[in-house]
Amino acid sequence: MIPASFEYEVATDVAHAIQLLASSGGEAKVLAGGQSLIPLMKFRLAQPASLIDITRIAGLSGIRENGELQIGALIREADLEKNAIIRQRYPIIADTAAVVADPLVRNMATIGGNLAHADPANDHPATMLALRASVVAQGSKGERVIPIDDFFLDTFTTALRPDEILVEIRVPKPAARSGGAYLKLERKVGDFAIVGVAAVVRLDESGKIAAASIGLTNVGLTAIRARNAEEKLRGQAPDDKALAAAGAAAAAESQPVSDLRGPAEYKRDVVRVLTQRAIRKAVARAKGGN
Amino acid sequence: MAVETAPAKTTTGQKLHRIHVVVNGAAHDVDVEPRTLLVHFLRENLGMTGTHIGCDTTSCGACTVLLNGRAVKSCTLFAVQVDQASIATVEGLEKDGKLHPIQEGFHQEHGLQCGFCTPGMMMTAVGFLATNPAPTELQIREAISGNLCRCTGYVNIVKSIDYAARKLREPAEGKAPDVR
Amino acid sequence: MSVEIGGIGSSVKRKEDARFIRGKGKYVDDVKLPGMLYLDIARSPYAHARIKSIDTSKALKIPGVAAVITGKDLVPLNLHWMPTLMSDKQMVLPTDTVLYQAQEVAAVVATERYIAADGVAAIEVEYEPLPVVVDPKKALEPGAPVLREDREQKNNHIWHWEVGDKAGTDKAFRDAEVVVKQDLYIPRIHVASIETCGIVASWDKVEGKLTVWMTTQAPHAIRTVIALVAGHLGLAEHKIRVISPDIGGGFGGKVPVYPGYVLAIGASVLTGAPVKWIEDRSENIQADSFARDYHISAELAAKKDGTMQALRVKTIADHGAFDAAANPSKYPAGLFHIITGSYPFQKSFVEVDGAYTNKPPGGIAYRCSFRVTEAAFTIERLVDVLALELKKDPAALRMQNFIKPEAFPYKSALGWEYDSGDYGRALKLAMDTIDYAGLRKEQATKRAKGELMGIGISSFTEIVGAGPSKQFDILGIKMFDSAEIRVHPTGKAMVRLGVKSQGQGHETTFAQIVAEELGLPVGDIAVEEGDTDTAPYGLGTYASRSTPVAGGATAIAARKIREKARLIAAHLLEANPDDVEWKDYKFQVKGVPAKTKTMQEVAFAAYTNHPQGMEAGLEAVDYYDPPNLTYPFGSYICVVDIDRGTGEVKIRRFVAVDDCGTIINPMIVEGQIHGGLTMGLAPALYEQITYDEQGNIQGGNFMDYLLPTAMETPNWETAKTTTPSPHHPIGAKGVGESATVGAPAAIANAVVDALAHLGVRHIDIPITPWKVQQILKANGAAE
Amino acid sequence: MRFEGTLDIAAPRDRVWAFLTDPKQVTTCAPDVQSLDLTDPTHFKVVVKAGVGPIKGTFNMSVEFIDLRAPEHAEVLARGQAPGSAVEMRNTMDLVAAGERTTLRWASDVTVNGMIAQVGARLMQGAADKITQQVFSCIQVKLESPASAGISANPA
Repeated sequence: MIPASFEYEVATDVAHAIQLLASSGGEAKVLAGGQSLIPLMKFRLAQPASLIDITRIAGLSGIRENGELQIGALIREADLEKNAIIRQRYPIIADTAAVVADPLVRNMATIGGNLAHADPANDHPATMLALRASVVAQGSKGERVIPIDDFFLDTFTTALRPDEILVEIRVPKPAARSGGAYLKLERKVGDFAIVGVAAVVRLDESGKIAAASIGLTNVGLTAIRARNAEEKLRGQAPDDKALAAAGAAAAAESQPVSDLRGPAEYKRDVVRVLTQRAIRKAVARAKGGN
Repeated sequence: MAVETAPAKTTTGQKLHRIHVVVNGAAHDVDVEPRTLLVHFLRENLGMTGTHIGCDTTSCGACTVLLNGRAVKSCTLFAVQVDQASIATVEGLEKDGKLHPIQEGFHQEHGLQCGFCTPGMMMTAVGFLATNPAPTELQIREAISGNLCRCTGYVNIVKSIDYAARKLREPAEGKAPDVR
Repeated sequence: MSVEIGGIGSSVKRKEDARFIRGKGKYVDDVKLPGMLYLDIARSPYAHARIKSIDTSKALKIPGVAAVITGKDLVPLNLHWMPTLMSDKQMVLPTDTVLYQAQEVAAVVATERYIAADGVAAIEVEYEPLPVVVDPKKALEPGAPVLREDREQKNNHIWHWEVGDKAGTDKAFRDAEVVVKQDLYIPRIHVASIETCGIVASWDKVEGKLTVWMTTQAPHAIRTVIALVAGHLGLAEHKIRVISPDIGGGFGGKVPVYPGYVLAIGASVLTGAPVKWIEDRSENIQADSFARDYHISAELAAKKDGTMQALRVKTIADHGAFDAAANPSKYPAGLFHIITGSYPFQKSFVEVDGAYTNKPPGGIAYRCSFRVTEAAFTIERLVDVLALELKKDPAALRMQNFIKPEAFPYKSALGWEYDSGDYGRALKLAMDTIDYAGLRKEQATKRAKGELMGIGISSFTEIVGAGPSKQFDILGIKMFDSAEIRVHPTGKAMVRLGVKSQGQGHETTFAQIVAEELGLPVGDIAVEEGDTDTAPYGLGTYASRSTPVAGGATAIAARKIREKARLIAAHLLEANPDDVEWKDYKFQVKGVPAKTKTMQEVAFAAYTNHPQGMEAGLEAVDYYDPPNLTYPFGSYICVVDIDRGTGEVKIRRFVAVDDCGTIINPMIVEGQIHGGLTMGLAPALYEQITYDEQGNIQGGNFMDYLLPTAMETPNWETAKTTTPSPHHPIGAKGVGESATVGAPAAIANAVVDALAHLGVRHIDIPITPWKVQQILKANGAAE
Repeated sequence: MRFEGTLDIAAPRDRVWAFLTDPKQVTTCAPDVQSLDLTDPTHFKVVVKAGVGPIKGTFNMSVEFIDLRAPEHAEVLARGQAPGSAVEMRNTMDLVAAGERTTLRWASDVTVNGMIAQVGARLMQGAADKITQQVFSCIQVKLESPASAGISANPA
């Protein structure tokens, strides 16, 4: 498997990357970890005229908690998974990073790439939907913050303009009595999800669910939110009945297709099951458990 | 010591890129075509054939090398991306005629059969043990879940890595057996 | 056994490891010759289409492209086709019709690998799609499109093969108290060795000599095939050298000749330069020979008390576009008639029909001796179906029926003569090791709580070591194998063999046989294989035949040396040869322990002081024609837990008791079993290749062809019994494939057992989570 | 894969017919046309670039009008290849006049073979659906835009 020829440019800083992108006429692709793009290029399913390597841009791989969580787009999955802030305060992100592809891929792959590639089978999109995150883009017209709900337009298609790069992901600070979890079912370790479910819940003082948000992996043209399921949970005690209703709602609003990862009907049912399990785990974490 | 190798040709008109890369401690300055995969750079440009190609889809890990100490799949990496970086391959494991504990482990615990996945497995293990010197069996299994082996059923690979972990933790007791 | 010399029975660490752990193995892709060109292949996107035109002009314009070869270019050389191992006609490059997706259509030869790939992308082929047939049952229906227009027979039926007593079996079924019937589909799978296939072909025009480095499990047979196929081009067998260097796993996939090999040889002859072809993983899975693809309908007749009486099996074998199975010539369905397994059926009848479809050709083994997994899986599943029908414990039903130890040698209803066995002992050991009774109790408790746990047994009988020359040949060449041993003056030995290791550890185990027979330390014995210029002729390594056949040759060649050595020893000891015996790895004058000569002393004398009238030197060759096959066996028990929410199957424990006769190296045998079990797990739960209606392959790369990782693979537990083969020189039976043969049924039986209370009797492999979930949903047992 | 739809186009049937059966006009709605080569009135070759996101192929398509019953029924067979892959689209279009408007009922049977079908199977349905929808909505837009009246009045 040999990729077609292309030009290669190293972006020295964000402005340089934007300039290179803007002057490419839409024929360039941004190269970060390359773990999704390079396989496509080796199949010659993707044949970009040039690659703009942004991995040498300084300052895009930090993790800061500054009122909100700011994750540099270039942080590698392996570093994300091991990061102390992430592990202690955002275990759902650690859950997610830990199941992206395999450990070797995670040593290269970046969170920014996982989101910007906008593969509905990627894991971070659902988690970021559940976390109500936003994405920071920089382009020739400056910086803008894109709410995650507006980011994924279609398969492989995001709201990023042709001259924009994703530089940061922002996640709201976890509220008191909140917790989240990401669960993924895969055919074998390292595979894309058959189904993935990200759930974040906030409990009120009585232990009822004050708010829930749920993202689903690989059951639609993009990662999708299970809004009806979120609605079903609001104000409910997190008992089996409420979870079952949420699971059923999430299953109903998922849009899986039949493929080598199973029939659509099966995937819908797994959405139902994993939604309940993810909520259960999120509730446990909201109560201070693991 | 810098080793100069002949510039790679490109017949497709692509600009060549001069990269500086340290492989197993030796510096190389080489002109490469942007699309040259790291695994081909190592095997073809540098003649280091210990790193293998098994799948082309980032699935099997036969091509695993260490990039600045981290295990990565060299078939999913362009050589231009490793400019200024340090690469470690299987050829660099043995130092001064002494086997690396991971090599010893694979031999002692029968962790290899056809040997094709072995270099990638060992490099993954070396990268992993640097971050987790005292792993459990499950952690070892997770760590090698990006490396496929068709011969061994993994049981003895897990034992081999555990052998190396123990050996690396107790360097004083170590004495490399002769396998020549 | 002597630990000091590293003879039979000792876990000697492998000699071959030294190079592999240093990255110094020499595989085909590591061969680089001056001026070498690279070959890449353009393949058909269609499963069935007429080639209207091939435009190579754009490819030829790419700087560095040396040549483009199409089928039409090969016709004048008569190289556009080649015979398969089953003597079918396989196209090297088709001239008019493509018959499966990924079929070779044209080859590009270029100065660099990357440029060859560019050339392939630049080839333009115009196709006219034709109707596609992917289902062998439909292929055999009247009116189905005829796929092989080159055949006289105008349908898709390849052959019909049957064995057994049809009338007697039918009568037994008519008279039976109980009959169970089960349809099973054993899907298409692929060996997917981590090293793909490849070749470096180097034609020396001046000398008229062709040297090829090739990923082959059978270098000698390949040499003969090349000589037969390309003899008209001036290639003569004495000037063909096939080198099979280190091989990164074979499992049967490196037995056949693939078009890429022929193209590289042709390209080298054409260009005068060495040519390398290394396939990529997609090509490997999509175009190289597949395994299995058997549609089986099996029936078992029994008495109400569980006594098994008769077995009747009807099978359709999907061979794809060409019958490229790697079977002994007389057996188009391989040794499938080992299907009576470990049970003394009175009557049995088996029939198999081969069919052509628009799928890649093949029918090779996947780490199993010729269709033996198909057989073992069928009978071991069917026994469980009978157990369910009779509401009997599957272990008890097996114990009740096993062929008894005193019945060996045992003649099966389908004509095999089993050499030795003690099936009950193996099953009992497996049950004791895993605490079968305790597991059954646990299962009852869990079932009451709605939890799903299953226990599965497989008590298989293998058939390996092909084979006796009266029955076994491949393309007419009898299936003997050979060993040549030379003991050098200083007491070091060189062993050359006709087989070829692909990871089995031959450099160690064959040295151990010689060490045992000659009393030389294992470290003093070098084993060399895979170079047809130096090794004696042999049929190669597959079907677990190295130990049973080449192992026999090695032992006998060593004994020939020992016999000559005894005469030399007598000469040195100034004793009558009849008074000299081989004792404790030395020659000794009977009753005089002080008067001994070591093999080293004798070896030196063989070159410096041999008896007058005797030839100097200490060498022997043996071409071993085994008197019978060997019949390894085992009993496996698997415990699974099932997730009621997702349908996932998790293997909790797996105990494998194997009996492969005498064990040469326990460490290596255990490693073989671990690997074999994993290749049994793979098709049971994960691997398969399917095709959509247009013949698009699904599962054609490692993203979708699911080799188990260390996370899916359980921590295999092994144990053994030892029942030597009575006819083998060292009593060994072979072990490389037993576990792959035996494991799938144990896993499938465990899953069915977990769901049996829901009325489940069978689930086709691979048992995916969605198949399980569908059953759970249908029975209200899902979470 | 089968896709279908009905368009209510604010243009007279003759003009819709002329547009749909004129290679030069109808290919303005094909995705990213690289070149167009007319063989005869019912056969043409067109090179298009199509895909989703970074996955893009250049397809050499041979197109044939296989059943033309002016002005109400047209059937078009487009067959083509990208390296390693092949695609076939069989489009039927039925036109019903409704005064100055036209109802276009279309159906497209798409089969994909080779690499794209193997590797991109999980994405194919969505991508093919989207591309087909884009083609037909483009046809509507072009026919309803004032500029199109001029083009179709002088078919090539």
